[in-house]
Amino acid sequence: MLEVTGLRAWYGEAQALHGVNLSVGEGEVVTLVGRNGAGKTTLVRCLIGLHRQVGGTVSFLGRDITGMPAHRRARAGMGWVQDDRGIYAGLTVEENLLLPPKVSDRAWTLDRVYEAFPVLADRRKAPGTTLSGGEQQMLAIARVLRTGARLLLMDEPSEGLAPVVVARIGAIIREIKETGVSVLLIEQNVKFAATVADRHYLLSQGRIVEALDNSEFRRREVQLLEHLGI
Amino acid sequence: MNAVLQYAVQGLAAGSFYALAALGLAIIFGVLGVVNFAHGAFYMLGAVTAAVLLDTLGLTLWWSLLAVPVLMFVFGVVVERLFVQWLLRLDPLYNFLLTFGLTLVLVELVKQKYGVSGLPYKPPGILQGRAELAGVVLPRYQLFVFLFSVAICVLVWLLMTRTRVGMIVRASTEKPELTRALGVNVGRWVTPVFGFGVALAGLAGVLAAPFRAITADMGNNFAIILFAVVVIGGLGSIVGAVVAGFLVGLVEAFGQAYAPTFAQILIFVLMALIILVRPAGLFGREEATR
Amino acid sequence: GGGPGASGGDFTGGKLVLAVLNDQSGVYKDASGPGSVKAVKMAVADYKKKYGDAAVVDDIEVTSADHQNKPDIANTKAQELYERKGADIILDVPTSSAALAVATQAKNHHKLFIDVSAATTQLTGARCNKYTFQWAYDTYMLANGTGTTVTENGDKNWQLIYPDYEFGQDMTKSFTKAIKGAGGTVQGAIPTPFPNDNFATFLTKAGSTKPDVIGTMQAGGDLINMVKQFNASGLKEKGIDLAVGLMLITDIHSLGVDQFAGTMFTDPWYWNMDKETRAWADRFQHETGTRPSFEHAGNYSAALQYLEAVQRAKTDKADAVVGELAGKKTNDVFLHNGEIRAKDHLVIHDTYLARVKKPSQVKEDWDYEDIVTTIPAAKAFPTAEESGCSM
Amino acid sequence: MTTSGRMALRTQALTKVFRGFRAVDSVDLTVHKGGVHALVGPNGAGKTTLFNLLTGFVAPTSGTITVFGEDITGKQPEQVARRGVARSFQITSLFENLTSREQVELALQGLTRQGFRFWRSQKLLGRHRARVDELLAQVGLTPLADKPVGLLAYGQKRALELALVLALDPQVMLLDEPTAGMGIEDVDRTIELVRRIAAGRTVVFVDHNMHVVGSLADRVTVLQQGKVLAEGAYDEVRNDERVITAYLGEADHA
Amino acid sequence: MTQSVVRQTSVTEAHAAIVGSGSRRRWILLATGLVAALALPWLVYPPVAMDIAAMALFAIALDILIGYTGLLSFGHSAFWGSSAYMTGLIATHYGVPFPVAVVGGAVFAMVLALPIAYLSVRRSGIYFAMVTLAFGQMVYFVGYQWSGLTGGENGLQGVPRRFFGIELVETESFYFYYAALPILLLGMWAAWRIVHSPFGRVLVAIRDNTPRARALGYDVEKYKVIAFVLSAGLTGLAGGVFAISHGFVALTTLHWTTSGEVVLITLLGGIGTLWGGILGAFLVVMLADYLASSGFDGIDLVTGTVFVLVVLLFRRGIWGTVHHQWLTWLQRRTSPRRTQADADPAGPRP
Ligand SMILES: Nc1ncnc2c1ncn2[C@@H]1O[C@H](COP(=O)(O)OP(=O)(O)OP(=O)(O)O)[C@@H](O)[C@H]1O
Ligand SMILES: Nc1ncnc2c1ncn2[C@@H]1O[C@H](COP(=O)(O)OP(=O)(O)OP(=O)(O)O)[C@@H](O)[C@H]1O
Ligand SMILES: [Mg+2]
Ligand SMILES: [Mg+2]
Repeated sequence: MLEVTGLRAWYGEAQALHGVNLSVGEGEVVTLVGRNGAGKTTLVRCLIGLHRQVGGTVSFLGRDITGMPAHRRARAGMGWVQDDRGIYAGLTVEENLLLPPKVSDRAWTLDRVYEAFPVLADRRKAPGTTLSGGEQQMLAIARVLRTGARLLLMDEPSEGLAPVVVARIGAIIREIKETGVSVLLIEQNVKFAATVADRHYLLSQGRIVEALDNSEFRRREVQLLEHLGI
Repeated sequence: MNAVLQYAVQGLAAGSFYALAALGLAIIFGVLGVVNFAHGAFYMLGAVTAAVLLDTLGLTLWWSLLAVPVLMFVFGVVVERLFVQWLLRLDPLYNFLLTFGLTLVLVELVKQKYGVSGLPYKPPGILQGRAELAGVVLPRYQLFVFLFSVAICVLVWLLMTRTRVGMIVRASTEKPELTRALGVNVGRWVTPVFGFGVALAGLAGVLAAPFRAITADMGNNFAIILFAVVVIGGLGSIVGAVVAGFLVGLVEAFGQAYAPTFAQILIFVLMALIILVRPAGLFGREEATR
Repeated sequence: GGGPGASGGDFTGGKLVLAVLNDQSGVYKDASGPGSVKAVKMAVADYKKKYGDAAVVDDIEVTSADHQNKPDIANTKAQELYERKGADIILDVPTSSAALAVATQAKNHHKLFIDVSAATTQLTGARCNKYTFQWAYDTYMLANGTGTTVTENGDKNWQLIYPDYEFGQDMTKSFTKAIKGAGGTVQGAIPTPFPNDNFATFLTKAGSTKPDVIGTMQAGGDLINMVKQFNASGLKEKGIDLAVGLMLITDIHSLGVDQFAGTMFTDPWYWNMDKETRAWADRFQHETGTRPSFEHAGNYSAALQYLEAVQRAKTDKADAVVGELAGKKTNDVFLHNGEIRAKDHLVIHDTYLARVKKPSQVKEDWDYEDIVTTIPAAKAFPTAEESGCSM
Repeated sequence: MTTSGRMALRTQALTKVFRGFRAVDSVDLTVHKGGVHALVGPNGAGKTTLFNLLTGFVAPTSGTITVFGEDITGKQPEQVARRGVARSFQITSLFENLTSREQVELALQGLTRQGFRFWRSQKLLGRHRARVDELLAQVGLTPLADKPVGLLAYGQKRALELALVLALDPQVMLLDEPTAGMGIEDVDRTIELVRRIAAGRTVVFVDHNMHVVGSLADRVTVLQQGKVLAEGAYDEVRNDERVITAYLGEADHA
Repeated sequence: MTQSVVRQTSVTEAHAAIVGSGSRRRWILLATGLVAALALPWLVYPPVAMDIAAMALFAIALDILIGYTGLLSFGHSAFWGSSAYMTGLIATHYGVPFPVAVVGGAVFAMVLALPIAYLSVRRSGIYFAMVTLAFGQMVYFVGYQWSGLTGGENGLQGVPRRFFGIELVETESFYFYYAALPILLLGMWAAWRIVHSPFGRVLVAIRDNTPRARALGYDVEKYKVIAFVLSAGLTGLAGGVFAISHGFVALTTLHWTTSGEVVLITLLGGIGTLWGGILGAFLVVMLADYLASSGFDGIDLVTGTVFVLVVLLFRRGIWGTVHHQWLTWLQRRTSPRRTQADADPAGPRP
């Protein structure tokens, strides 16, 4: 579904990504772990088309989308959950949910969203950014589900969430995975990552340093944690 | 008593101009985050265009009420594409300064073309008489201006809050990147909204044409009072702009009646009071810290 | 420059420099502006034609500067004109504050200044000086003419509406005096803010005492606002007249005669008064494409009389020229029964009470005024004692 | 009141209503001097709002707040800070254009009147140098001291956030999710750091990471829908049935 | 949170600190500036030179607010004009040497600034601009109507220029320039001091992140008010000199177009650069002077176009651009790597 080869990106003259290769298959959940500043967010911003990649290719659903503008990538089926959530202050909760256009019939209905996140139903008329940090995170996730994207790029979705909610998001990820949606998940929370993902990439200083499947990942958890900590 | 009523109606009529123009200002701000300094100039252009259309094509007020907003819309679109769009993502102060510069240019161009003394305008016959309402005699035209602008304000409010278009434009301006990443083609929406706000200012100008001096400078002072209006109403608020517009009209009228020398200063005093008591304006939102 | 003139006069730099300092871009652009420069050039041409080889100076330069209606710039430009551009005289200068600043510069530099377009009485009153002349009009004359004549013609009860600044306050005082002097009463005087585009409330208030006439001191854009709203208010139908303190022909032109029809005001000069004025207006139109305002004619007259004085004095030395000008009685296309009063340098001349024509009476473009009465020079202006000038 | 000497922070019936929505609802909270107090609860429970109330960023609808026996209800944020109450922000809030060093200097100067000296040179700030170095070292930012913060990664900014609070040398520290967005190693280091600096101070913090809560807090208050749901020692609270259903969930119990 | 017009410049300033500004360069700059200031009345008409110098201080004073506090005041004509009037009144009625009158005017401007600042700083960003504009207009109306004191639209005429009986200074613009220059230079030095003081650092912090500054214990409103009043005081110095130089005071000094003009000067010179105001003033005043006698009748056309072009293409202004190029060059020399600040011209990061 997603093929990335040799992706490079810069901030000014400082290179943030040094030739990243990765792939995400149909219905697969893949995490990207790495310590702060490894380049995870930069990578995702390149994928959704908001940061200019300088080298390498990205293909999505078999099409080369290198250089395609962001809104066309979204229409093609990419969904993005921003690390700082990106909730509109000027829109109510419900308007935040109504905003993104539907790109496939996998799209969640409002009712389904409200069933999964009852808090949002309670606060539907409130301006988006008056929600608590965690509520905003839920709203951001719900919003991307409303589009019915084929591939979700989620930048630290569990950050700042209560354990119950993290668990619910885990369940949602597993659920949508069943319907053939793929997820590229950025996580610091290794425990959580292990409960949902099929495969894992370890990013360090702008390079993929390891690719592991989930069982191996669990086995080496302690060692990996150390690696992340270095 | 009778006089009070009469002043009130006159105030509301004067407020109509403020309300209509402030509405345009508020929409442009709400959607693009731009405080359009040139709003007074667009108001002036509306009036001038109406006068020129009457003079050259013989278009009466009725036709001007239709045609001028359309022309002003097109003009607004051009201005947005040529200038405003490049600064949208920067600090709003840049567009404030840009439109300030545009104001100087527009006013000067009108002076060059149509002189400084103003243009003639003849109102249509039907509106020339006077109407009597509950013992109050009023120029029919004032009544018309009031009703017309109330109707427009209600329509616009519905459009902005009840339609998807309104929502998309609000989102696009707040977070253009994210909105694109969500699949909305942002560029398509912002421009027409600017044009729309400009059209509203132009409409206020057309309404003013039969009733006020049509000169290149007619928008200058108007724009400053307009700023006071939106500060009073709360800039982000569409309802606030309209309500404050009429309110300022009333304050002006009663000020003129009972403390004529201070009528103009009264508006600013009202603004100062509002800032003291409700810094966000009558209908403005508290800013959240998080 | 080609040395001293044929008749051997005494000229700095061998030439005579007339400078027009006015507003070429702001609100006075139409009424004075470039047209005044043209008028001064016409005067120079006439002077040369009249004297030919007998002229004391043949190198005459007309220069101009735009004060943009900013007194600061007027001030700097005036200095520069006198000091660096060799100007012997500055003409025109609309806007009272600018004119007063230029008057001070004239005094400091000992050079001439003939004001045409500014109306403040201070120029020939409290702030008068030896080198400054006021040529066309002042607020006293405007108010006095209209106030007296209209009252005498039967409109006894007045309401005055005036912008609450120096000009308006001055005018209102003079108006009140004139009205009372002619046996009328002032029922009320209502101050208004400036600028202002909404006069409805003021008109309601003024109309409530049922006066015979409402006198308005607004000017420019505000005057047009006032007249439009007066017409819409229905006061006209109730038989209430409108008299205007200061009206320029360009105001009538811009608003249209139908809106102003019947309005009365005092005019220092009108282009279509007689054959002579009309002939000059034709010349002016030929040069500029439009009919002259009284400011244009005033500038022509001021320049012409200045040149005549220079011819008599045979020098551009200011004191000598002032000596030639002061006290001179003269007539030209602008000045009818004119006198350059020696005591305060106010130029008095016949002025006119005018009424705006009805649209049906208008025969050609700019044909807007009926002259109702001629106000003789001696009655039109304040007496030298009243002006309070001591040089 | 005899106990007020031991009480660092106390709220009584503190309530905040946003346009009819009760975000904080009649909260009575008492934090003892020297204690490390955790505030947990589901998202939207009102934790950040409570912090905003305590620090004056939001004015309470009703109720009172006292710090060391002094009523500070309705005081402005800077006045609260001057009474020794410092906070960090849940969503990173720094001065994008200043370097880490400059920010810390600024924080050190915050409680002095130095800031008003518009007639002195900025070099005056150099007098804080030693303390700045120490603080930056504590949070591990020494190598980045002279980089404008706008260029730092998220985790690094969180660390700086902490340094700014420390710089105020507060008696009461309010930390809103100090470890959010940090890697495991950093989390542990932060726990260590907080523990170290907590000596002699009173700390109230919010965190969703139970590991952090468990290692640091000697007392835990659980909020839910603006109300206090439970309060007690860590072990007590985490085995409380109501807390498990409302917050912890069955899954994460390790 | 977008508050400041000048994100970018202070990032570069931060870098300047790293690069080390080099005191020799500073001395050279200072010396050049002084020589230019002294030579000015030889090169341009002295009254115009005086206008340039006064406008320069005006713009510099405004930059303290716009560039360093993130507050765009669109009502600074209120302080320029009110000080001009007060200076004029003092000079007329008390016959004191003009520097005394100027200081009196500046103090008056500060007193007037206090309530206006107190109200205005309750709003930030674009609101602040509008509120100050409105207050400025209010002061203008008061000046208009209070003609007993101000002379209304006739202006306050005949302001004397007393200077210890030294006649050359009192009558000749050329010598007056040298008598007045020290006042303006002192004002400029004060502005520089303010910006580079601990107080100045706090202003930048407030501009960048107000809530955080408050949490650090800074009484933000008080800082803003003080900055505003200081700026008004320096503006007042400039306005007073302007009044004395012209020998009269007109209402245009209070009009909002004057506020607009000084914003243009600041912008053209470079917001957040302080000294840019000098270049801006030079260009704008010279342009107005040139156009006044050029026969071209659309000065606003030019002013407006310059505004538009600068905002669109040239946001750093002249000084900002030069300064930036210089830093870039320095950095290239010291390290081969460029930083983000340079790669991203003018504008907040995503
Ligand atoms: N706008 C920027 N300009 C310059 N450098 C940047 C910018 N944004 C990020 N960087 C740098 O690029 C590197 C990668 O940053 P990125 O945000 O992708 O990391 P991350 O892995 O997402 O970290 P985190 O877990 O903290 O979110 C970091 O070293 C960071 O300092
Ligand atoms: N300014 C505001 N206006 C309206 N509602 C608000 C405002 N601030 C917070 N709220 C509401 O108050 C509730 C509590 O929010 P708060 O941020 O305190 O939660 P929290 O406990 O910190 O949650 P989290 O752990 O997710 O950060 C939320 O439902 C939020 O929507
Ligand atoms: Mg990241
Ligand atoms: Mg929170």
